[in-house]
Amino acid sequence: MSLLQEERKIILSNEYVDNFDFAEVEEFVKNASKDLFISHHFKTIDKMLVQPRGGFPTYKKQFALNEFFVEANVDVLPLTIDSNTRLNDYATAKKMLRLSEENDVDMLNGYPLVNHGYRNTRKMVTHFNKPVSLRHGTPDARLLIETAIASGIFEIEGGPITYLLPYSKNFPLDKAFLYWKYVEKICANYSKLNEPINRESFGPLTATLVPPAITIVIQLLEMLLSLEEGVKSFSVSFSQTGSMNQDIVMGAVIRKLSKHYAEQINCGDATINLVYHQWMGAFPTNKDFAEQLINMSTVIASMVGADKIITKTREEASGIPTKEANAKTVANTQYTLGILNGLPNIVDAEEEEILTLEVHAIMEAVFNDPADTLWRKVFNSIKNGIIDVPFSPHIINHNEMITIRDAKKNIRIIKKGNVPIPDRCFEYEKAQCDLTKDTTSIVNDIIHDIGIMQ
Amino acid sequence: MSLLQEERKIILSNEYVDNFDFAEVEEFVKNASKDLFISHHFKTIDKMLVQPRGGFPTYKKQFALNEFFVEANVDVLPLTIDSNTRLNDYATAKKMLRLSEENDVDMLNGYPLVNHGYRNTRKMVTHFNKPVSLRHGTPDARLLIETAIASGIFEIEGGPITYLLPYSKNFPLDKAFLYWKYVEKICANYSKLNEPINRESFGPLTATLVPPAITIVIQLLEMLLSLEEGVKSFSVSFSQTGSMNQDIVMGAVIRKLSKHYAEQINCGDATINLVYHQWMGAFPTNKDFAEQLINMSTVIASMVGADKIITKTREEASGIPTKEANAKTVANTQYTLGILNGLPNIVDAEEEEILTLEVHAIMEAVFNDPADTLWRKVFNSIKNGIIDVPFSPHIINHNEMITIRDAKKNIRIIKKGNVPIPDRCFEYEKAQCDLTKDTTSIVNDIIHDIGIMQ
Amino acid sequence: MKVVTGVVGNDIHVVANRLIELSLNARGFEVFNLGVNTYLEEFFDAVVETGADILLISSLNGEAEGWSREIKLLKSKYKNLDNLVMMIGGNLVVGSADADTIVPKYKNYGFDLVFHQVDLNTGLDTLEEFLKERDK
Amino acid sequence: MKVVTGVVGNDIHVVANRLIELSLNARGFEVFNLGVNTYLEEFFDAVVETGADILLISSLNGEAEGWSREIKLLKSKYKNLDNLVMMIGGNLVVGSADADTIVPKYKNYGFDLVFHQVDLNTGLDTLEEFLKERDK
Ligand code: B12
Ligand code: B12
Repeated sequence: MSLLQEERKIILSNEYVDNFDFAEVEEFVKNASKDLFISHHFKTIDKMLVQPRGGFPTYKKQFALNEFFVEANVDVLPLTIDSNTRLNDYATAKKMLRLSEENDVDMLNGYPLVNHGYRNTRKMVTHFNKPVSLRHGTPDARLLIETAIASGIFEIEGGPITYLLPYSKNFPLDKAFLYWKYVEKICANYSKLNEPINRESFGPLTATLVPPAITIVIQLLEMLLSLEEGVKSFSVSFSQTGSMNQDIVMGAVIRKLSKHYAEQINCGDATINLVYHQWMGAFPTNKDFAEQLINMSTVIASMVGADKIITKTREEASGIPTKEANAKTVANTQYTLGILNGLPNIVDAEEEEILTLEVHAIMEAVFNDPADTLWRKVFNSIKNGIIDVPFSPHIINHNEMITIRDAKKNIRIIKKGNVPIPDRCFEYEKAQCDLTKDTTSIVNDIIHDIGIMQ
Repeated sequence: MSLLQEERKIILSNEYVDNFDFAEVEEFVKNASKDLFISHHFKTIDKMLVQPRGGFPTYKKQFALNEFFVEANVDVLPLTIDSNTRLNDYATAKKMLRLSEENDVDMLNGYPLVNHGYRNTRKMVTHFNKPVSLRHGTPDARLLIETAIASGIFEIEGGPITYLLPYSKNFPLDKAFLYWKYVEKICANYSKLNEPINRESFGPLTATLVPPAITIVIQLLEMLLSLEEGVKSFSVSFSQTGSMNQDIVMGAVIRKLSKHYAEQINCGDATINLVYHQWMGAFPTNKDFAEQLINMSTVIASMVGADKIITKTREEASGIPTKEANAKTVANTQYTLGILNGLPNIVDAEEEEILTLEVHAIMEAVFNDPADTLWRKVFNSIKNGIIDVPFSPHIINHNEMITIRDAKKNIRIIKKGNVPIPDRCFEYEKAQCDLTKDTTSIVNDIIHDIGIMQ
Repeated sequence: MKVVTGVVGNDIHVVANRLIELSLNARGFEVFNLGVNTYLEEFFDAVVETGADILLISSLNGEAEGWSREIKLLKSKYKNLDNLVMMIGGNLVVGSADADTIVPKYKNYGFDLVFHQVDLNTGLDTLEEFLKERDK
Repeated sequence: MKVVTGVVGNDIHVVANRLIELSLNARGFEVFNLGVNTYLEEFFDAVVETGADILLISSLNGEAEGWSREIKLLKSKYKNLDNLVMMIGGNLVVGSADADTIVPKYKNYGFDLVFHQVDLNTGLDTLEEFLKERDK
């Protein structure tokens, strides 16, 4: 029995788990409709795919949500997992699921996939025959991903860095790398049977003043860790920065560099897609304004040339959105994509150059770490602050980097901590900002910068 | 008594008119608050001014509308005139106004300014102390403009071409030129007393597949006819074409050429502003979609760098908008302008060159007309089809030019009629389109192209 | 069959009018298009002159109601218009209202077929149905 | 005056927490920030250790209610917390509800000051008022 098989056995020895019939699952994946594979849609459809967010505890409510989405002409269905499952607490999830089913009140903030099991969930997935994207935030997602793929869910979001630094305070980062390595392997293996399983990284991170260079480096590293294991379809992603130009520059650089680094490790055959998240930071409480913001995000996504857009709703600032609000965003976004034509070709050579230099410098520093494997190099680089994510709640994160917005609302690095931003770039970043102000005004600016969409 | 004074007397000898006290009116204009002059705002405010559309028959309802607008943070108040007044049919307007007042049902599609008179209307204008823009569509607007300025309305939209070709079937074009010459003179005269009265041309024309070259030529000619008479503040305008890139190119070319042609007649001292109309063609009946369209228009206006934007509402397809819907657009547009940052700098040199050549060629043909004055040259050029406006209902218009949209939804000229489009440009325009189709398909394409936002 | 069409009153919205002419021609009608800005007398005069079977009036800017009130009176002054099929479509009120209240009102003004914010082709399909029924 | 602050439960929304620390410092409080993902015991332990006057809890992801139910029981196990000012703010429910129903509920759980979807500065102004009133 291979090591992977042994690990599998351990994961599955869990009283809450479906009794896995791997032969049957393989058969299912082999013969599954191509329509279930987002990787197939990326290849064959020219328009930007639209994917909302959403997950409800019961099968019935999740089914109803999907019906609403299909009615609104969705391209990719989401399946958002509840926070107990994310923490592998299937016992609580089970209890809350039963309460939700009995009382018709939602006692979970997402779909407890492990408890529902793959046999049930597969019925829903194949019924709608649309690609489903798994959205969780789980550091140890091994069982979850086994269950997801067996259910017909062929896109898996997340990664050891992007699902940890923004989502956790204490979970050990080294373990996260190993657990995700398992996920990558599973995805790679199943990818051989039919169309590839698509892996997607979570570029928004903390959605709060994260500078493009940090986001891109993390996207590239999670991509490399995934391709290394044999994944053949990967999506890098980022969320609206607050500056249209910075978004466009980011899009251009991330496309160019993901191709470049994939080729560096001889994985040029993998397909790399670009995903754009509508504004992920603090939303306006005025719901009409929220809709303006959402529409603007769609326009920018088009200018960025994203392959997929992940949407928000007018209710973002108030609480978990209703299915009506969620479906409305999908319909509106599809409409906007249809009427938005004649996109200009935009190139900002100077900004692209600065950003490219920054990314290369950080990547080089990571590669130069003396550790033996890539994941250990990355681990060390986070630990020693070569990679530093503003507003991460995680104890391992350095929190030394400080960013503010310049007059055009581009996010700029004004304190770099241990991040090896080249001198020329750092001077450029600072030159865009007014740094003559005193500390109190700069702090006030940061508070203001977080709330720019409000 | 000067000729102008005589003309004035004739216009005023009309049973529906206020008894004009010109000395008092001059005194009023001289001492009027600078806040009433949009020309003053253009000079002193950096942001794009937001102006809705709107006019109700009764004083009371118009007042209430303005209150809503102010609440929504409007920059410029509109006053849209009803269609009877536009045709100088004050008798019908009076009857319908009375019916509207008595029955609380609107029997007019705008504010019958002449019937209300300047004494009343001025109370409203000075009460709100915001610049008001007069929107009508009147070929003979002499009385209307006298009344408007006396009321404190210091921006006058329209012109002999732009208010005739889209708005009338039979009104004699030569008369329109003469009537508008009067309007320009009046505006120029009053401009000497305080800040300049701003004149604005109506660039949307029929809002239906009008090619950029035609729009720009007409904007430039109305600008020249106005500056000739001494107007010192003029706004050229156009409406969303359906292609973002074409809008941006149009904005760049019209800015450059309006400056150029103003200088040619030694009027370089006049201020030329750029106004952008949110989509003016057929709207979607789905009101949520209409809001997406409106938001997208705002984003494009920002990319065009307009000085003012004129808004639509979610109710455009259904009928005269409620004051609530109208105010909501204003608030939404202001919000979007506030959050839209980091605009890229976009230049499409080839498209700009083609368009510039086209405009120059048509302008030259107009100037080469043997008539003695500019207005007669323009008159002749319209009559003989050197200027040809698609979908104009006016009998004088040639209707020989045919336009369709290319794959990127740019409006392209595929039949030029008598319009002197240079060969190179015409070849370029046609090369963007698929002209191998048969006539029926092309007609179907045109129908489709009219409805692209639906 | 002969159709007189145009846009009533001071209304100058011409786009639908151009499309109506195209569609009627495509459906095999003989079309007399008076264009925009056409007054009631002009419509009836043209019907009489051409011997039209159908009068198809458009209104987009909200004026229709003001004019329609005068139809009965005016029509009574003409002879031989009893078989004339009268239809109207477009935006039939200022502001908005729903078909349930608008249609009966306009039928009362003397129209056989009334289409408030209805797509042109739906309207013309209904016209053809109507003619078939009547001629049975 | 001393304040213990943090985000309750498994909630990892850290942005408000960072701003709260800045604002409290700027207002002259001595701040002990436990950060996100802080359980009730940790809060009370810190209050006892530091001798804090105020406990300021944030909750953003909707977990607050589940935890708050246990406050009275837990607090009764500690001594000398009678003068502790307890305040909570952020998004105090899953989904949405209005302040009229939320505030009394949380007062009942043992909070002196409750701010559902209220701006931070408004909340801290109210806190300062409250302290002034109490110390009169
Ligand atoms: C383009 C436009 C203009 C252009 C017109 C250019 C031209 N000469 O044609 C300009 C800018 C000049 C203009 C001016 C005005 N307009 Co205008 N205009 C529009 C707009 C945006 C689109 C109209 C259009 O071309 N649609 C495309 C065609 C193909 O569709 P359609 O006209 O709706 O026709 C369809 C149906 O109605 C139907 N149909 C039409 N007739 C018939 C008949 C039958 C029998 C049937 C079955 C069907 C049918 O078939 C067509 C295809 O499906 C509409 C709003 C909208 N619909 O989005 C306002 C609109 C029609 N205008 C309006 C108004 C008020 C005016 C003005 C009076 C004032 C103003 N706001 O400036 C002036 C008109 C002056 C006058 N004397 O009439 C209002 C009417 C309000 C109402 N009814 O309550 C509208 C609805 C806008 C609004 N919400 O305020 N307008
Ligand atoms: C950014 C963000 C994230 C980031 C967080 C990064 C990080 N580590 O901080 C990411 C993407 C990782 C994230 C994850 C999740 N999020 Co989140 N997130 C947001 C978002 C968009 C902005 C939050 C923010 O930073 N605001 C800026 C700060 C400055 O404002 P604030 O937090 O609202 O705080 C203000 C006030 O509340 C007040 N305040 C706060 N505390 C106190 C205390 C007192 C005493 C007073 C007076 C005032 C006060 O002062 C602040 C300034 O005015 C909000 C929605 C929104 N508000 O727009 C959702 C939101 C808070 N998230 C939500 C959820 C559900 C989650 C997830 C559980 C699931 C998911 N959707 O992925 C996970 C969380 C996992 C977990 N264990 O908690 C929900 C909560 C739903 C509810 N309460 O019903 C929201 C409302 C979104 C939604 N509509 O679904 N999220």
